[in-house]
Amino acid sequence: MVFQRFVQIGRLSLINFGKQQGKVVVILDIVDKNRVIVEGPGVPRRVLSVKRITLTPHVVSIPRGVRSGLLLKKLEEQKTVELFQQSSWGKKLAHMERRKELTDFERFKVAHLKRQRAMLINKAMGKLRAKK
Amino acid sequence: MLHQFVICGRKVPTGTEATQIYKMRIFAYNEVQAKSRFWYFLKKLRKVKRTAAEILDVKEIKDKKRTSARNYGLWIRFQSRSGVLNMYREYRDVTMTGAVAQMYGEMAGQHSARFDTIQIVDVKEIAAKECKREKVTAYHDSKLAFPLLRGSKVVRNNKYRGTFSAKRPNLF
Amino acid sequence: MPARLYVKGTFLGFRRSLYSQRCSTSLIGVEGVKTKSDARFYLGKRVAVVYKKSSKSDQCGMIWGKIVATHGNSGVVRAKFESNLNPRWMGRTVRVMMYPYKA
Amino acid sequence: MKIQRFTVPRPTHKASSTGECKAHVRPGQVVIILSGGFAGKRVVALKNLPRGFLLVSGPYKINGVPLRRVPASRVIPTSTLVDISKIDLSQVSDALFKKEKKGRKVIGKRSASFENFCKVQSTVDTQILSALKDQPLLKKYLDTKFSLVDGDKPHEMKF
Repeated sequence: MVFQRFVQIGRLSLINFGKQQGKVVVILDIVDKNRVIVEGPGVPRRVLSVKRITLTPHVVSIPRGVRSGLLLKKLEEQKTVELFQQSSWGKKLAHMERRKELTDFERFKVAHLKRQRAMLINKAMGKLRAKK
Repeated sequence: MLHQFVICGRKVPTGTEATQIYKMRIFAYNEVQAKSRFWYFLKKLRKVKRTAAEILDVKEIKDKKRTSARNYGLWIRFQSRSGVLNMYREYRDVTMTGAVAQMYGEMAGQHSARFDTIQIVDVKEIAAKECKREKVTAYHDSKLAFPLLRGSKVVRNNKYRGTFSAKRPNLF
Repeated sequence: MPARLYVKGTFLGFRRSLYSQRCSTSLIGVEGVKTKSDARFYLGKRVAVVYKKSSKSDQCGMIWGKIVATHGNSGVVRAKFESNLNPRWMGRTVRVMMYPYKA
Repeated sequence: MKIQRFTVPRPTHKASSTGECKAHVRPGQVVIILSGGFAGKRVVALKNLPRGFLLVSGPYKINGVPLRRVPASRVIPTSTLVDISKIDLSQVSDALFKKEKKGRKVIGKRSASFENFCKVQSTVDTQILSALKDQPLLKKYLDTKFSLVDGDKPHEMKF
């Protein structure tokens, strides 16, 4: 199959433009080929252009145009949002978000830990080279 | 942006007899245009002219922030180059003004129709069953799924633009 | 390696129309700044242009200036200097300082 | 037409010269000095002085920055805090930094004001160092200079 991800009811997608950029939403209804109705944690229900979303491989099975309460229940049952957050894509997004929030002292700690890790690796490598 | 107005007008009373009040729903881009369209239609429908009449009230009907897709049927009378045509068109949109705006856009695209050559006879929200146009009924299937063909450029924040990219763009 | 406390910017040219240019205002493209909202951080910041006095001697001079406004929507900023920049420096790196810093 | 020479105004402190400048630095806050001899140094800000100045101290033993006045606009306040509530900064004021009248300098003999300065410096620093006792990483942090690295965007960075 050429395409694996579709604009469909229940498709989990990511907003990639605007104030709510980076937020995960579920497609609830399709208005036409350019617009969908989405809702998600931190995003009240709204109409959105498909040019502003990126589709993820995850789908939650919900009836068409479901109300918010049932949507939350279904999301919790099927854990689709957690599934996405555990995926490498989700983890990478969370990682980048966290890195952006680092303060100066935290950046220093990260560099400090990286140096320590590099020292340990080099020491281990040294031993291996010595053995050869 | 298109707006929906409800305009009331009447003939200026000369004697003591009661005057008839006319009310119309007009789609226009601003209030001035709405009033002018009101007189344009009223003159055609009744023996009332702007010079001997007055506008009683202009009220804009604000669309509530709707978040569910609806189907709209539009009956219009279109003055094309070769004659007058009555048309029935259908659109899927979230608000009525949105559907009417889609109509004006589509008429301009397909028939190079100007705003003033189109007279809206009626606009109604119609149930999914009554929809006739395939363009609209295609979206009624709840199992509908279509891929995103990235011919439509993905909108990204200007901050992430660059001249070069290390990896191929994500096209779906 | 000495600590770099300035942001690298490039001297893009002068503020101009098609047929005339105003050499009193230079346009600076700050590295990593691509939108007008990001460029607002740099308003008021001091800018320094380091140049070699002559090709023979290693002596270098410095012209100080200040970023006075954003320019357009893609993150370019306008700067005014104590003395106008030499047009031959177009494309060269200028140093956009991080002060005066407003928290 | 005489081209009006653009004069880069000296950093004016009119707004803050009247009284205590708005306390935008909390005592014990680590700040990064942006210009001057100690540019890039991370120091501990102790007090807001009038006319928009901050009183900072390295502490001297860690990064060689003595008790010093730094303009608040030439400093990046970071969100790291050193607990110096118990410190007493009574002797420290603008007077401490007043220069001696230009008398003949006697080689090898420290002037009285410099002597007093060193005394105040050591008392303040020992109190700061005692606060840093159990935080070796914070001490190392104060020891390393701040620097922008390629790809850093200060307009997006949090401090």
